[in-house]
Amino acid sequence: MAKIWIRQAVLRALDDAMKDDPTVIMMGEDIAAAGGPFKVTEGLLAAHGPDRVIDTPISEMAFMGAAVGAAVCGMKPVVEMMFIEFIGVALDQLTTQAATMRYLSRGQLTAPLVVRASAGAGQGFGCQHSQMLDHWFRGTPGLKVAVTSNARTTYGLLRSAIEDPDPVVILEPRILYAEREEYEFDSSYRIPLGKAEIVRAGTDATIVTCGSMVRVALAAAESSKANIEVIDLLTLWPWDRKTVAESVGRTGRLVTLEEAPAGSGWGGDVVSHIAVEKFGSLKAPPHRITLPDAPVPYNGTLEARFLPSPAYVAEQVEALVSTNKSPAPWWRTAA
Amino acid sequence: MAKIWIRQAVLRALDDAMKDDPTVIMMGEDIAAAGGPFKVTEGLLAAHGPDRVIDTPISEMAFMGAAVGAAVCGMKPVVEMMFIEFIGVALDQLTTQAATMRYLSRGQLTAPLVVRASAGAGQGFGCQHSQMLDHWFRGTPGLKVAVTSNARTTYGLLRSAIEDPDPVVILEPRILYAEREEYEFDSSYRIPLGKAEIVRAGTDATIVTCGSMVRVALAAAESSKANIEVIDLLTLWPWDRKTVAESVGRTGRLVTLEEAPAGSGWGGDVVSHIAVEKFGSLKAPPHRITLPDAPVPYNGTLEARFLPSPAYVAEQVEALVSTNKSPAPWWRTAA
Amino acid sequence: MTISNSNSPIARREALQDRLEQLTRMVEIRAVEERIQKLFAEGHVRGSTHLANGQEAVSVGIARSIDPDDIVTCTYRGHGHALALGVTPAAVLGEICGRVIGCAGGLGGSMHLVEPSVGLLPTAAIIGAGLPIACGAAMAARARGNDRIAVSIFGDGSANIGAFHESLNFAAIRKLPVVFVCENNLYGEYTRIQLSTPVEDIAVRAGSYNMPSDIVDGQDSDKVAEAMAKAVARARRGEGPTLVEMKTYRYSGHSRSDPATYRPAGELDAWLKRDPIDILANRLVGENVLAEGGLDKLKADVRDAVEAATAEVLESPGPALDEIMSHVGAYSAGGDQRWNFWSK
Amino acid sequence: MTISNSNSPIARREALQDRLEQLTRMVEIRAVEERIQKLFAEGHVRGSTHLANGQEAVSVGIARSIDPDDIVTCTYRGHGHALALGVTPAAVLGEICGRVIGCAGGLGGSMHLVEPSVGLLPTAAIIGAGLPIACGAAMAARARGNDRIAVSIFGDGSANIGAFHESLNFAAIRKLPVVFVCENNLYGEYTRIQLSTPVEDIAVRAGSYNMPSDIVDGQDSDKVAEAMAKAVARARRGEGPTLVEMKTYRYSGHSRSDPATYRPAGELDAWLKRDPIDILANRLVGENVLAEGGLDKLKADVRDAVEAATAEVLESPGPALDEIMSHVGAYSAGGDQRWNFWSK
Ligand SMILES: Cc1ncc(C[n+]2csc(CCOP(=O)(O)OP(=O)(O)O)c2C)c(N)n1
Ligand SMILES: Cc1ncc(C[n+]2csc(CCOP(=O)(O)OP(=O)(O)O)c2C)c(N)n1
Ligand SMILES: [Mg+2]
Ligand SMILES: [Mg+2]
Repeated sequence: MAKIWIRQAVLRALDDAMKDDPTVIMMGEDIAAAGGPFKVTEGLLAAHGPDRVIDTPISEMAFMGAAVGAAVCGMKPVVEMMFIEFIGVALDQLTTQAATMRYLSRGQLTAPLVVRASAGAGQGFGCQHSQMLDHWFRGTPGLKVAVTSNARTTYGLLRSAIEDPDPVVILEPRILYAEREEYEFDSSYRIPLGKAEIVRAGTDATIVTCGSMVRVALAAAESSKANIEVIDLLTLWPWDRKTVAESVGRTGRLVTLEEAPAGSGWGGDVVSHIAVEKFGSLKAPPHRITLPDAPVPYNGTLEARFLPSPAYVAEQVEALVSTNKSPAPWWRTAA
Repeated sequence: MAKIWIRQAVLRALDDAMKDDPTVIMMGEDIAAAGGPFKVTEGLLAAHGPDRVIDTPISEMAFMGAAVGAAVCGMKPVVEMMFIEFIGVALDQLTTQAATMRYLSRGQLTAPLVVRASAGAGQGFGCQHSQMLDHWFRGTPGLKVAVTSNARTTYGLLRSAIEDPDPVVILEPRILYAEREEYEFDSSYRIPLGKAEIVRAGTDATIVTCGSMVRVALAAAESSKANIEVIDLLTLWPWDRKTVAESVGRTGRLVTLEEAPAGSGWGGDVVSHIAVEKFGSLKAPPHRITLPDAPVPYNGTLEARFLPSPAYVAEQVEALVSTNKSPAPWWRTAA
Repeated sequence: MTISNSNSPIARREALQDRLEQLTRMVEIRAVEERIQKLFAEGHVRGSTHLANGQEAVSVGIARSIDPDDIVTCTYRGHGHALALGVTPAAVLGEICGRVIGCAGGLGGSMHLVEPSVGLLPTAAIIGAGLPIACGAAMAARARGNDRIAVSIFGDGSANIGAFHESLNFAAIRKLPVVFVCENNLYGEYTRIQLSTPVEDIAVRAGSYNMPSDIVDGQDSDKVAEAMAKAVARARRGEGPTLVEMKTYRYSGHSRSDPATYRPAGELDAWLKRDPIDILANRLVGENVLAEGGLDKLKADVRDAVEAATAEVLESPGPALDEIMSHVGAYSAGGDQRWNFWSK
Repeated sequence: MTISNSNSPIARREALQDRLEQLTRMVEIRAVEERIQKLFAEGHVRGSTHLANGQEAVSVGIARSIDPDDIVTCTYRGHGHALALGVTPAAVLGEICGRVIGCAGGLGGSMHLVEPSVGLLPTAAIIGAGLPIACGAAMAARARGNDRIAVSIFGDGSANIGAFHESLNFAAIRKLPVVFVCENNLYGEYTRIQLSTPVEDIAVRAGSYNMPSDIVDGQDSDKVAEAMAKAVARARRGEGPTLVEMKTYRYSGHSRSDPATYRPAGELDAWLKRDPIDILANRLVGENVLAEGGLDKLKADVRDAVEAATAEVLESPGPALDEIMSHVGAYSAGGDQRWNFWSK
């Protein structure tokens, strides 16, 4: 097995998809000639040519909308939003146009496009370039949202997204791009959208998480006295209720670990569903570990505190397991 | 007490705010000379002049952003988004620029603007003009979101929003504009942002709702065998945890009634919070009544089914109260 | 006059090469718009609806100049365009009345007409949304090695939204086969163009993109067709997009209940004197295609046909309840029923 | 050369009326940019940072032409503008190093500089965001019955985003006192302007809004100031906005780690021959403001001052942990500490 950078998994997924399906095209700012601001599209232009790997002007609405039009007319556009915040100037095309295409044509037309975006915090990009923002998309009828967590899930989710007959958003935690890990490519490998994975078995509590927080949860579980099960949710919408419910059925405790403030995090929906499904059978209240309700700070010490660390997660889960009460987050007591 | 149209409550709030504070200005499409597409700004131009009541080109980014700039520089802009969907082309200015202004200046600058928008379904405007979309804003650090439900709450929330030192989104259920009700204006009346109201006392279950669903909940409660308490949440972010928790503490059952699909509704956050706070003391699982996960249909019969009716809500709550189990929504069984 | 009775959108579209049919279609559009107004009053129409009476020459002039294979995006003010492109009166009226017979089965409503077989994508209710989508359709055509083009129709007011600018720039830099058609009817909602737009001609904006443009008498369907033919040919030759501005006028207010009191006295009357139907009818008399006074008979015939379509619509049921959940994603659709633009 | 040592942004700004200080400030900007590059290599800078060396004449030319009361919005490529407007080297370097001494207390970082006392709103990291905000600032100035103006600075690549179009149209139709300054440095990230923009001069786009425009040699700070003075005067007279295009060039890549290999051979060298610092220095020698060879001494002095500021920054602590929650809303801020632009 070879070690690769996670950004190479993106590249490999895109390259393989373009080889397998001539209708796949890419659009984005500096993805072609420059190989991408994060080098995840390096070499695609040379391999597939300028008609399929397309540098766009700084016009998110134009190329997001062009992806909708191309998708409706039989192409498979993959759009890169360099930082997910940039879709703030073009959200309409995705959530209002692409997502309603099938409905407004009674199933005759669809917009099978993929929006890939780097997302999340941890590298000092400041508060306008460090959010996950999945809440802008999650729960939009007709749209799917998934988050990658390592090389394997990056490859598996991207391939599935590109093959999906409906629009899909793939959020790629930017901080992972420069991580190296062992990974053997298998070009037939797919992760079905809507399926979660148990990435660590445990008995005391289930942490449901996604993205770069999966590593944090695993590290917390390794170091913790509690025996923690970790689920990588992978697809945030529609999410895998069955896998989560079964796990929580076994462990009796649900913890969500979210890279988002509580007010917009996906954990609300997960907890609200499981609280119903497992009513009366949980050992402890469901518990959400989220970001504080504040913009992402630039300073490194602050940003490191802002994001849940393995130690903090372990501490929170241990408190939950040992007291069966929800521990308070650090920032209420801190302020 | 005089009967008024609810749209007049909007108008009165805006007019009074402009009289009381010379820095209040309005911007939007056809709000001035034409008096507004829904006639909620009729007469304001004549009363306050074209420098304060401003018709804009069809340029949501420009006037949303101009509101940010004017707010930072000491004005109190009130922006009308005719239909809340239109902010899909301008979201950045609100959630990324306005909401971070205070943070990025360490408290020296703020953007105390109000975005008012008509929202919601029920009148056959089709799926691109019928959503609530509060999930685009809710949980954004630095931004508040409230929903009006009648003449009184319209007046009280709008006045508070305009006086707030930070940016606020006010969603006005469009379907209410043409409702008439008894209402006595009191120009000093305010509803503090962040406070919910118990609008009907009951003992068997607490329905937490907002917007045009408040009427539905009240009608359901009237007709129901169950003794239902109804809370108008009013502010969706930050929401009033205390009032909801106390009510559920009394009734032992929580039902959220949301005009949104489950994946994006505010009920996830409410249920996840209350499930923790009231863990072990609830008589029944928390229950969410939401829209189906589908675009809003145009046809009247379908749209009426799509939206929770008083009869459906009563049926759901009665099932919850009598069985202490979560009843299934209609659409799973229907499809 | 039998052509109009065809129920096939493609046949209706192809028929537009016929001179008389061009006039007939304009008369049909007018009649359908008038019937919609009435249906609204009768309580059959929900939400809002945006008539385009007065702008019929633009619709028919465009439709006769492009192939059924070409892709069209347009706005909520799309009844006329849909009819011109080939959608039947019953499918248009049916959609507006929310019936199964409607082109979107009653799920979309007046702002969302659609007919893939003649290239009409779902009309968008968000200003500017159709322009980038047309760029994408043009990209698809080029990628398929095909000489299809895309046409995007929008209003003068829409020329102030960001998507207009981004789309024209995007299409120009990529030399996409798109024709941008601005229907300048002098108003965006209740606002006269001078109050929102500091230039008189939207066409000048093409200069920002080094793009050719044209200003056209939108009341004369032959002039519309002529300008379109030039722009379409240029696009098909791979030379890139054109911005074509149609000077036109809507006789009605912006939407159903708008009495249009914001218009200066005499303005409507002046435009009525250049009615697009009269202009073409007179010309067809000259061409010996239409008998002197034949317009009245034509109008009566069309009105009867529209009345028949209306009756059919009003007998059509609404969509079944399970339609609510049936077209959200592939999972809900019971198999892939997608239109393949490339199967022809 | 004592002027630069002032720690008051306002005093620094007012000092820019002095000829020698104009040169000194350009030298300072260059020195700060170079120091940032080094701080980056030394591991003191997180995220990304966007240098503007080569563009100093634009920054200083703008800053000397407007009042400290005027409002400025600009982008992440804002170090030079911030320094020119009066923000101190320590406040700029401090922000970029995430220290309390930074102009946003280390919460914002390189892309988010701010200084209300000289009219600098937080620089925006989203392309196009600053243009409509400047329109709003101009509206506020007019509403206050004040002759302040707003300036919005953005790049050539940003002229393709929707907000550019909407803002210029909005400002033109309302005759707002705004000056739109496009720094055309020929690249947007790694993309040469010809590949994204079908016109050579962004200035031609003013025609879409019936707005005057100007094309300026951005390497000559006097030419920049001259063009700005005209546009500013027009704005103050209430005659509306102007689009001013500065032809300039960034010597570095787009951001920290970009080696800028996409540039044609010789291009950088050609621009280096018209270095803005040299151009002004030579002129000041002619004006007897600077001694022959005085530039070297000036550079050394400024470098020392920047080194001192850097030392101060590196001794400054990072923000306290509770700063995370202290500036989210009024409720978290412990009282209203807001800047009042109108108290002066
Ligand atoms: C983004 C957005 N903003 C505003 C509207 C509301 N709106 C609908 S039609 C219209 C006027 C459009 O004018 P124009 O482009 O001239 O087209 P016309 O209606 O005259 O055909 C407006 C502002 C919208 N649908 N979408
Ligand atoms: C909406 C949005 N899209 C893309 C980006 C990424 N981005 C940052 S700088 C830049 C290039 C801008 O070029 P230009 O306007 O010429 O300014 P310059 O950097 O040359 O000063 C891009 C594409 C962004 N910040 N915001
Ligand atoms: Mg118009
Ligand atoms: Mg540039």
